[in-house]
Amino acid sequence: MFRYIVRRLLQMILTFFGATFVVFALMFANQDDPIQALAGEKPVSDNVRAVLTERYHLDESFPVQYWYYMKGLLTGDLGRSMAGRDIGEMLSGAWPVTLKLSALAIVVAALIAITAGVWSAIRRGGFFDNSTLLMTLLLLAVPIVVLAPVAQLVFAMELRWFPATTTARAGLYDLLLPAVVLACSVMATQLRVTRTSVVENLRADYVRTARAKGLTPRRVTWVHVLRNSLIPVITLIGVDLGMLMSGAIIVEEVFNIPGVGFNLARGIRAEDGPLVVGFVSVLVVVFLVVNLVVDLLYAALDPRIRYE
Amino acid sequence: MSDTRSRSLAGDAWTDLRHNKIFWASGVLVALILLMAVVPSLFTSADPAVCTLANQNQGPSSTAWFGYDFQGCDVFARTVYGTRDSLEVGLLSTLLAGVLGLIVGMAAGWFGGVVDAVLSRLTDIMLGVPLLLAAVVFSGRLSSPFEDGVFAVTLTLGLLTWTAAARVMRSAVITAKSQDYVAAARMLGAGPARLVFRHVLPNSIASFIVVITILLGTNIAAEATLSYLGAGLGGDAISWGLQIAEARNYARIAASPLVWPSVFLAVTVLAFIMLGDAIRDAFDPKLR
Amino acid sequence: MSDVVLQTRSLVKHFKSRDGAVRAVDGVDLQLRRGETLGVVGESGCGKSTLAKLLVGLEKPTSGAIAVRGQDMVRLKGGDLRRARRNIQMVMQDPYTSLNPRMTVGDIIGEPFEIHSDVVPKGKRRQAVQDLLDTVGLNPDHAGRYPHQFSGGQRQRIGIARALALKPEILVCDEPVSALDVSIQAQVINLLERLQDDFGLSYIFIAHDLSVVRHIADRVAVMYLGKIVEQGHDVAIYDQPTHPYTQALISAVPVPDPRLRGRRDQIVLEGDVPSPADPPSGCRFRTRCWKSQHVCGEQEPVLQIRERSPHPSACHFAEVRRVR
Amino acid sequence: MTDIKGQVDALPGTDPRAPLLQINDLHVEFHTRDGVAKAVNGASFWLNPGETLAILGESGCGKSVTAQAIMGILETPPAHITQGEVRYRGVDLLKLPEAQRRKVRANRIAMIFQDALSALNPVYSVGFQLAELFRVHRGMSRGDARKRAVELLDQVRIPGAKSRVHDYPHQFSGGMRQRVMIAMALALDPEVLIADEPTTALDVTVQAQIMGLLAELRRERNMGLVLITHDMGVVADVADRISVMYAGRVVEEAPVYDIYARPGHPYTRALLESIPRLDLKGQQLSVIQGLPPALTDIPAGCAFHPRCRYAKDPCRQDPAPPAYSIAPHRTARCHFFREVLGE
Repeated sequence: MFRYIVRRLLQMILTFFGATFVVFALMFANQDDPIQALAGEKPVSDNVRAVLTERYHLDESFPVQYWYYMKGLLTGDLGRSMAGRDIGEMLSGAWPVTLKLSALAIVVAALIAITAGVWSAIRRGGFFDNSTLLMTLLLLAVPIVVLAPVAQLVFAMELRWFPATTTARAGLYDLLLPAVVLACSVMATQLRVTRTSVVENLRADYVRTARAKGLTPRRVTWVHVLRNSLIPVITLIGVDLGMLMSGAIIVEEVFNIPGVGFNLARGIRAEDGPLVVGFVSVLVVVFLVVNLVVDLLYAALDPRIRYE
Repeated sequence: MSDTRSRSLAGDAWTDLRHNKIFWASGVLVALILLMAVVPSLFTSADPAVCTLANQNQGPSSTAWFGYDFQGCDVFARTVYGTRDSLEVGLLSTLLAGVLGLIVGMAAGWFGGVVDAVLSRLTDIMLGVPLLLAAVVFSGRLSSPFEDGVFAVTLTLGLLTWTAAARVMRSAVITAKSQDYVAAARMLGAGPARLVFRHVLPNSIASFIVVITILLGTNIAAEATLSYLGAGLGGDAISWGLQIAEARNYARIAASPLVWPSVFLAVTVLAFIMLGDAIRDAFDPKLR
Repeated sequence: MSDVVLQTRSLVKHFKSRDGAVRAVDGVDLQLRRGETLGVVGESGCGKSTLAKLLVGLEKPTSGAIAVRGQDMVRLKGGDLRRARRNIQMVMQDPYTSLNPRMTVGDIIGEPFEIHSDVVPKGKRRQAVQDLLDTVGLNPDHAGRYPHQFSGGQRQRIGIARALALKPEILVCDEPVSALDVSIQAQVINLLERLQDDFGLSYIFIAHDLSVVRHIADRVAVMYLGKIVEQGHDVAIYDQPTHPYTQALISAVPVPDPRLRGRRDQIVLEGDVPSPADPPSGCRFRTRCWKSQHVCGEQEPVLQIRERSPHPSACHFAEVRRVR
Repeated sequence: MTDIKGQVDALPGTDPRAPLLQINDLHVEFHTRDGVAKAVNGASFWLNPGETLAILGESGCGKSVTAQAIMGILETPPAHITQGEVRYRGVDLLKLPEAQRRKVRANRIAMIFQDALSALNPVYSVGFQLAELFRVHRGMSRGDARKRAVELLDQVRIPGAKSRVHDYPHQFSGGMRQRVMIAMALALDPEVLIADEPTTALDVTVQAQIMGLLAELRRERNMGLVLITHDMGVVADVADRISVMYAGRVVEEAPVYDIYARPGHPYTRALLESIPRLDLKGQQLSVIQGLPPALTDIPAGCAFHPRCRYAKDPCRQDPAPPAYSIAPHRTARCHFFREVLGE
């Protein structure tokens, strides 16, 4: 177990440096004239140019710039956005509502995906199974850019069941519609993986043993099969966080939720390079940490890993 | 054993596919979409670039089946013409991702050891950056607002989405490599090229094809998402994502400019995912 | 000694693992003569399958030598090695995984000719494949079929045909019948015996089923934890075993004759085989042996003819005991 | 112990004088994509307390399916029991409601499987999996159940039972895992134990240990043991009676001594002759030509006729040969059993 944790930690550190390097390199490769980009379409005076060059270390070589970037990231100093605001402060102001939104989305997605997945696996080939299969197909096919505006139009504007937009202090109910939309982006794969995994496990020999022990079908499914089946699903939930982050950009933008994604979307529209890179870097770190936690959870579920 | 015809696994899969309604439905859809991308003028005589503000937000009519949008452009024409850029980005980026994934996955799986360790870490790193986040940083629109962005978005998606294909290929190659028939060929003195192309590749390609088919769908969706955010196609490009982004603000006044590109996008993605599903079922019937 | 076709000297294979070296094969000397069958028996983990892979070149030995007709296979390189390897082929255990499912049977059996293109000229390969199918008792017209259209026993015949394609002198059979049902086993064993007579083949026959080995083998080597503990003619091993492990192994095999029930000298061993990554000092069998004494932990017994063992036995206290 | 069982799991209608287990004309079909596979086509046999009945046959003969049908753990669909009776002490288990059927499992009839590694749940400790039986069937507390689990591991002679109870299946060796399976099967003192190829995956020296343990436990508890195997050596060593199965039918049933001395069905005879024997060394083994039939396409008449050297015209026509009584306690489904016996 200890060995496993240490190995995963070392791996994460490596991935952290690699991933942030990728983000930085992408940005670096992408800029022809970052100052002009910063200023938009206005002409830039030499004076301003000099100040900006100084502030963003633009005259330095790639490794030196990368060094400044890493130093900033590790000390929590993300610099200033094009509009002159402190990116760190913007983030700390934005994250609570995003956290609430994504936590809600994860719970909604996992609850529905796991229960429906187990059910359709047990009744495979039945009506419920076929309709969930159809539903997952539709969910997979409808990207969040389609789902979010349409859901807003139908459920918030026309039917008025939910508020169309929210504030930073949104309650759980206010966030429910965007959270469900967000959940939809990951629910289908989670459901399918759960179903496949349960189907496979229902065929396993140990299920036969459990039945031969005279256990009720309910106990066989929810005690014996479920824990084995959850192992791949848990991993997926970690990976899906990336999908959720991407989805949050759209959902927060559509529903006007002033969270991380909302700011990021505005940054993208405003072509605010420092803001985008700063936000993305932090999100990447969060993603990696969550996946580390997921891997540890994995070990808790599967003794074969714990005792390897 | 009763029939004397010889049946290969691929042959079996094909027999299976021929009887699969989902395969035919998605196949016909894909063919139709491809046709629409290649010769859009077959489907509409209207010019998508000709917009008259006088037609602003007009409802559907016999000349413009889906009505006109806020700019007074023919929604149907724009939606049909939008197929081309969407598919171009989807196909080319998937091709790029497929080639990268195939090479990386095969190399990691076949050579193992240090090569595998390095390539697997690289894959991990790429997976450590969620697709859309990396794409918004990289994609051309951040710095060059005046091009149509097809090349930039294709490159971005291609470079960022090979990981899934590589992982699948790697594990398939590792499984195939350790099979006894590979050992048997090696024992006969077969060289690495024969082992890889005659024994390992044919036995590991099926799951790769499935992943690629599904990736095609998701990359088309990713393009729309990027375009929607303003980090994808732009300039004079026509994209479903752009259409959705524009139409959203006027959705309560005119829903059709929002709905139709959405439907086309969803149907396209659906067609490719269903095709991938059907192929998977044919190659791996035990999981049905 | 000119009729010795295969000889190994101090053959060693260690695998690296996290817990140190796994000593899969740890100093094996054996000889195989022309037309002879050497049976290798032992329980899982004793190293018999690794030995087979070493012999046919699927694994590289850590040390030691393998001589085929006097040529050291470990030192040969390039074309010489390829030519030398033709002489020693293998029949694998699992008829389901040893044939490429995407190739027709004709392609599978013909593949050796494509790799060694000088053996059979291109125009005659089709005929050669059909002859091979006929030799192993399959319908030559079925060359166009795929492996999954055949039963386990038929697939094992395909594997044998492939191994025979290059006209080797030596066949290493690694558990060739253990995946098959009893009635099919007999068919394959008969085929192997017939081929041996027809082509003058020499067999290394590796199996865990002692009665099959007794039927087919002229000489038998018993392996335990990477070493040969006893070696001799089949009669010597089965009727006058001198190593305690051999005795326990033979006595544990059930005899298909209910009249012998309760009248056999049965030795039931305690415990499991120790890990080959950390074998016991001295004699490796001492942890499960009822004869074990102080000297067994101190001094490793050499495989040799002893005072009370007329054939080579690696036990300080070797002594004939009839166990059945 | 018996009175506890009486209270907890009373099974109405049992007759102490009836045979412990009696299978009558059992038919099981599988509905597959290639058609209906008739896995069991009228299997019949019985079992007395303290007795070992071996069901002998090659892969695909229906012996495992029969065992699972007795236990009631066949997956339905695709499997369907279309006909027959499974009587335990006179009660037809196939007619019992599922809740009562469940109480028969593990309490009255228990089963062990071939591959103990996959038959044990990988994510729970063996202690949990053992204790589960006492908690579910006996309503014991966690602590008491755990105590009983340790006792059981001790009974099947697992060294250091007290600490090993916390271990997971993958931490045991093959032989030890099969002991855990046996402990689990015996936990609730069943009267019938069905062992499906219990030693096939094990080495011979370990096989000897496990068979010895099974024989001892059977004697101590006066259990009926149904041993399902393809190994004629193991059968000769432990069985009292044998039922030989071919293509889903019991083709011959006889006491063990008789069957090895004078087989009454051509299939049994051919099987026995195909075992390598010392006195026949250097000779060809006698073989059974051809292959067992596909279960979707079983030949008319006697299913063995295409491979049989005694086959004549009546064998090729329906109905299949009846179970001729060829001697006291012996039956064989062959029209020409006299020839086979060598009379």
